[in-house]
Amino acid sequence: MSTPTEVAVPKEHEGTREISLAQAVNEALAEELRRDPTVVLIGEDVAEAGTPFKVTSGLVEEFGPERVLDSPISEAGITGIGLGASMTGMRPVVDIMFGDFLTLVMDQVANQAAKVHYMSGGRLKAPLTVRTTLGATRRSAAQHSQSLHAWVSHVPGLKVALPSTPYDAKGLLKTAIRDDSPVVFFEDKMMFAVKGPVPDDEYTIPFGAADVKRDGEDVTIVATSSMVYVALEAAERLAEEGVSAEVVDPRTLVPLDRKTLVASAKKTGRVIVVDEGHRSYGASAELAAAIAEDAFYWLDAPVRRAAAMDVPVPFSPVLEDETVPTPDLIVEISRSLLGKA
Amino acid sequence: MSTPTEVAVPKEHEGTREISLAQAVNEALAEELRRDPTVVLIGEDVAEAGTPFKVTSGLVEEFGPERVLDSPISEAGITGIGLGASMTGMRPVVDIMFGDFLTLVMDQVANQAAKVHYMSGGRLKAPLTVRTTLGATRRSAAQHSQSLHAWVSHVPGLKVALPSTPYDAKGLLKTAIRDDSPVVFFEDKMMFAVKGPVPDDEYTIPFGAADVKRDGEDVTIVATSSMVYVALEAAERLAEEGVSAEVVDPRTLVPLDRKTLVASAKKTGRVIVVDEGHRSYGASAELAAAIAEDAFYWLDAPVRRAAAMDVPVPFSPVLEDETVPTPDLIVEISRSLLGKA
Amino acid sequence: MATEAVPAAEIGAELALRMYEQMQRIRSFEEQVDQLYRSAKMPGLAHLYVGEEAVAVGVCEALRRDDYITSTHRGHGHCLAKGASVDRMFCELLGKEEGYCRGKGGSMHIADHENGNLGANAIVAGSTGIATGAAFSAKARGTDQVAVCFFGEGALGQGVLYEVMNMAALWKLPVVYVCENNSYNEYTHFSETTAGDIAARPAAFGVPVEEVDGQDARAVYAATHRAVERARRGDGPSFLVCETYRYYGHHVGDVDRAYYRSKEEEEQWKAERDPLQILGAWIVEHGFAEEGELERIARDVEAEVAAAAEHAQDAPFPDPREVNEDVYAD
Amino acid sequence: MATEAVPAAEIGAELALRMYEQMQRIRSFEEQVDQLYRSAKMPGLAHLYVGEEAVAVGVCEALRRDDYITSTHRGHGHCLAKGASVDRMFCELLGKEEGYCRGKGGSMHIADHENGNLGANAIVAGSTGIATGAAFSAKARGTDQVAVCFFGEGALGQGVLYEVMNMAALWKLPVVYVCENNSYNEYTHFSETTAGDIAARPAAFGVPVEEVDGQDARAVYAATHRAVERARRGDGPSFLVCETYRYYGHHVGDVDRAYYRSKEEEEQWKAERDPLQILGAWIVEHGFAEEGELERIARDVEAEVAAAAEHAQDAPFPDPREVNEDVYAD
Ligand SMILES: Cc1ncc(C[n+]2csc(CCOP(=O)(O)OP(=O)(O)O)c2C)c(N)n1
Ligand SMILES: Cc1ncc(C[n+]2csc(CCOP(=O)(O)OP(=O)(O)O)c2C)c(N)n1
Ligand SMILES: [Mg+2]
Ligand SMILES: [Mg+2]
Repeated sequence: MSTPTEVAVPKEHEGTREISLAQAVNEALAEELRRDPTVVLIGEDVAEAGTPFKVTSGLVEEFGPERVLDSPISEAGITGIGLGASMTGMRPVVDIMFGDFLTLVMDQVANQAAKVHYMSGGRLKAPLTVRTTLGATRRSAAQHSQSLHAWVSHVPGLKVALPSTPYDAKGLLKTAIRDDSPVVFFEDKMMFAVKGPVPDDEYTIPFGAADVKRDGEDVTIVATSSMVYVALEAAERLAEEGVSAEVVDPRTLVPLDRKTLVASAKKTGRVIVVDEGHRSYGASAELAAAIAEDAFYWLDAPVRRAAAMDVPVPFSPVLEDETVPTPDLIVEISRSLLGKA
Repeated sequence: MSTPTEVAVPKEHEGTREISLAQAVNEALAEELRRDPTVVLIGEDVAEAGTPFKVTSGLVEEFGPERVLDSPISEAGITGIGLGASMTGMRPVVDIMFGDFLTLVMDQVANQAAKVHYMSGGRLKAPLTVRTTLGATRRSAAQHSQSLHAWVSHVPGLKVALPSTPYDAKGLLKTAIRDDSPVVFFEDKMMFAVKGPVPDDEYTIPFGAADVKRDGEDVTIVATSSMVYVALEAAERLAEEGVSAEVVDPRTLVPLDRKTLVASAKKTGRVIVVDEGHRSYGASAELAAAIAEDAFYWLDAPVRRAAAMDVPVPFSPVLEDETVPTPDLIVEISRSLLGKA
Repeated sequence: MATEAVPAAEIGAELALRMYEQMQRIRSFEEQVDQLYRSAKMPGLAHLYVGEEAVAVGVCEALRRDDYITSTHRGHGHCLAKGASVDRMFCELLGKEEGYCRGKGGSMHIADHENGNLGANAIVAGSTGIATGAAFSAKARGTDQVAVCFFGEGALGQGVLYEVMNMAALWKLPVVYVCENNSYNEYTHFSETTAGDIAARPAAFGVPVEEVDGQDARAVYAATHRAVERARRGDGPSFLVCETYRYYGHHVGDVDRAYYRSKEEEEQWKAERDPLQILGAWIVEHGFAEEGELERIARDVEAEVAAAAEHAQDAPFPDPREVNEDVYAD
Repeated sequence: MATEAVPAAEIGAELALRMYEQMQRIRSFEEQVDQLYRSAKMPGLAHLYVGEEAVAVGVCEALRRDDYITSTHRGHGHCLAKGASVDRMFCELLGKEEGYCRGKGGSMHIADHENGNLGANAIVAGSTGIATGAAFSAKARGTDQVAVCFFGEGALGQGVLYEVMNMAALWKLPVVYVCENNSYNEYTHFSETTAGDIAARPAAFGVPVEEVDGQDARAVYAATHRAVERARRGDGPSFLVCETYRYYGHHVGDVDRAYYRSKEEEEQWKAERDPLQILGAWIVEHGFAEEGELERIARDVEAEVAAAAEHAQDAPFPDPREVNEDVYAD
């Protein structure tokens, strides 16, 4: 992942602090645990260890082992227990250490949590939050580097958030926990150390509201999660070439703020979608297809996709680095879209 | 699902018979069990019961309980066992009764089977075939009606086939079993009774070869699995209106025969993608995006998608029938594409 | 269903007759469902509970209304035993608006949250996590509610059951796992799919087990009562293995069963271990009621069920526009 | 690694010294890995096997080259014990072309099919299905090969383990499940995650269990030998619970461990239950070799390991264009 370019926080907030994305997530969890006694956190090594990423450090000390629970290595089991608790008055946050382990909870998430409200004719609800990770380039190889957000985004009944900044992460996670529907929340494990401004005062960010991370006129770069930084860096470089790129972050894939994406596409007439999931049958396909559907007559060129290569993530750095979108690639695609290549 | 229109078999075959898709699958399994002693069939009620769909009837009688095994209700376990056997000299076919239960085998399929060959630097292989179902309108409700082929199509290392005719089903399943990579094979449970011509002589059908089920000039309808019949019926009706629709069946989503799809799109300039998976983040998004990428300058209108509604599949017939694409819908979309609406 | 759980000791006339009536209600309901299927008046399929009535009723009579249950694809009996009304159930089975799920769930997904039924489930063992989580919730919220998890012996093949039992034992959750062993996983005898001894499994995860005659409502009631008391006391989970039998096929369409079980076996269970006969005989023997009284109960229940089925057939379908409502809770 | 399995009775000089050398090789290898990490010469992380050497070596010495093993995230020891060469392993850990997986697998995915190692696995319990399937295959193909499935006690939390053990017992598959109980699931003591008694679990699924001192290579060898004989005879699966300990952190980056285990505990295991010391003492005691001889083995192995590490650092990376090769086998 490339180093972040500064991303601003909406005016309305008074003071702000620079904190890491990990701290922002930690604050969101702490604040919700504080304000709502029905919130609990369940996961492997989430208590004393604070997770391998140290994201939940300090929570068990403040809220105790009844509300911050170290679980056995039973992803399906803890997700099922979180679901049952959510159906009976609790708002559990289940921690799935690596997004790759979603493979183990798809039944609980897709067949159970996603469908409970609908199948019961609206009588039962499942305010469950599943926190997990995505992202490669950590030299963790094929089973610890996947970005599987497309799977859950394909399941009606689930909401899906993938924040790119500490500000978005905190505001969206608080919204996720308070949401009455199940939410799958993705954090890029390479972004935990990324710092950014976060308001001193309390706030939440609504789902379904894309955020324009940078205004531009010539080309639209729709980017998710850490790919926002790749897009912003590409935009910087393009600026030097006199190309004005707009960077749009959907922030939630479900619900999707189609309006903002399409508006930007209509404005610039050229679109690149950047996502770290595999290219084929991935989230980038839906974003590209949706934009092409609604902005077709405004497009000067086909919507282009930049996504993870369609290969299992290799271990060797020289190979792994080939598999993810880079600022160079985005710049190159932008040039070709503008007929400058 | 609508009643099938006659679909022809390539000339090269001498005699043909009319058999059901269930019989075609049964013949493919029987022939491969006969020719290759390393082929085994493992699944719930696949032996004496012949599966709830009676697709494997007679196999245990011919090949015995060592090669046609009734398993416990352990989808993850049998898929893992099938995988291990495939890595050590066997060619197992694992039967996952309903496609909805793929939720339980995603770790074995996506983290294990799909990655074994790559992670081992090409030294291990996993010639495993996972047979399962897709398709709604059987009044089976939300957990027995899903079409989850988009999930596995998103995983590099897996091949994905979804035949629409008895001829394709037999030829593609034989190819799947002989393939040295893991294959997930989808059969629409509403198509098992559909009859069609199947050659008397032995044959296989290569992966990655789309089939033009009907030639046309004005609009291209790319349809998968049982949606091919919906498309063919729509094409019939359109013909009456003087509209010539081409129906293209990819037959395998991975590998995808992009060339044939794009060629048809360039010819007609108007494309509808019809798939029974949910619309959002589904297979139809990839097909639409791929065509829009390669045929953009030939398209007179945006590629349109017709897919399952983004809701869990409801039980009540009056509701369920609202959720799947129909010939009426395809005709309507075609008209609007042709400016006739 | 009991509002206050009655101590195991005194299974008096009231409880015994209520159990008899509930079992009769389930049987009549299911036979009606079979009729609806045969006369092509019900969409889809259904898995009948006939023969297993004593399990659902014996268990649910030992529960309070605010206790939770989770159910299975063979869930009509659990739903009725926990207090559901036959008319709204028929409406759900026929996909009508008045159904418990407004027709969106159907036979395999009926839920009745007012009576603590968190829903039937079409995934084998699919609700084991939900039930265990409901128990987690009861404990976390400081109530003394208990959760009962019903499943067939086929669910012993699903790993998630062991994952959640392990946590239920570790965290002393108030959950009672009720395994309805009717000997068959669909069309395969459980001995072909289940190694070792069933009772040893929960025990190995620190969950106390009791083996119960699932055809004797009083035995099921008493065993459940013990397990529920234990759970309310904060002593954690229990596991009941109830030996039972389904009289009909795996589902209403499974009529030719000779290839997987013999007519003799079926007849023997019906003749020697019918739960209604067993409880009925005990009731008469103890002078709690006379044959005639039991026959009257049966007639009344049948009339109630017939009327409800009629009502459901005449009831309106939901408005098709409801199809995309209730996907999200907000 | 033995080509012909030696009967448990006669653990003579040759076997004892070979086991000692192999354990020494694993320890030197892992200490070298730690150095590479600390000096930032290795990409990513690694889970060291130091302290657990007797398990991998005791087990693999009782296997034939054509027997299978599946391994875990903590798999270097298994891989070496089954016959892998240190240089190709270092190359894999550094992502070099010469590595066992041409750099595509890395530490958590090393596979060495020529020696029957079907691969390490980064999913806890992720290879339990594979190992059981390899045993299924051996039986189906009519060979007398055996499959060994290594996993940590944390894998007891994964349901799939119970699913496959059930089938291994039902189908009498030649598989030996080897549970390496080092007391910790990452940073959590197993007593907080594991209800009941570990040994009771496989037993409940009809799989015979033996509890073994995982620090005593001879004991592990003997127990494995019994299990393997049983499997080759066609008598089905077995389960070994090996009590052991990891000297280092969960992974190379886990250096501050005080919050989850005490320095005293670590020191005690190293001082009193070190597998090399235990086997070394036994060898000397029985006059199979003198201290000097053992020291020589250690020196030779260290030199071999150091040279291999050097070689790996100089070895070339794969051509970046290989990135999209090997996705499909055809
Ligand atoms: C995970 C899963 N696998 C397979 C099925 C298909 N199926 C439905 S019921 C059933 C048998 C269940 O047997 P058991 O648990 O004993 O319940 P019973 O039908 O005997 O009441 C099977 C295999 C399913 N619904 N879910
Ligand atoms: C399914 C799954 N969940 C979580 C993890 C993260 N993880 C890696 S190792 C580990 C602990 C494993 O403990 P154990 O099985 O006892 O093996 P040990 O590390 O002690 O050798 C965990 C939780 C994983 N790799 N896979
Ligand atoms: Mg059963
Ligand atoms: Mg451990």
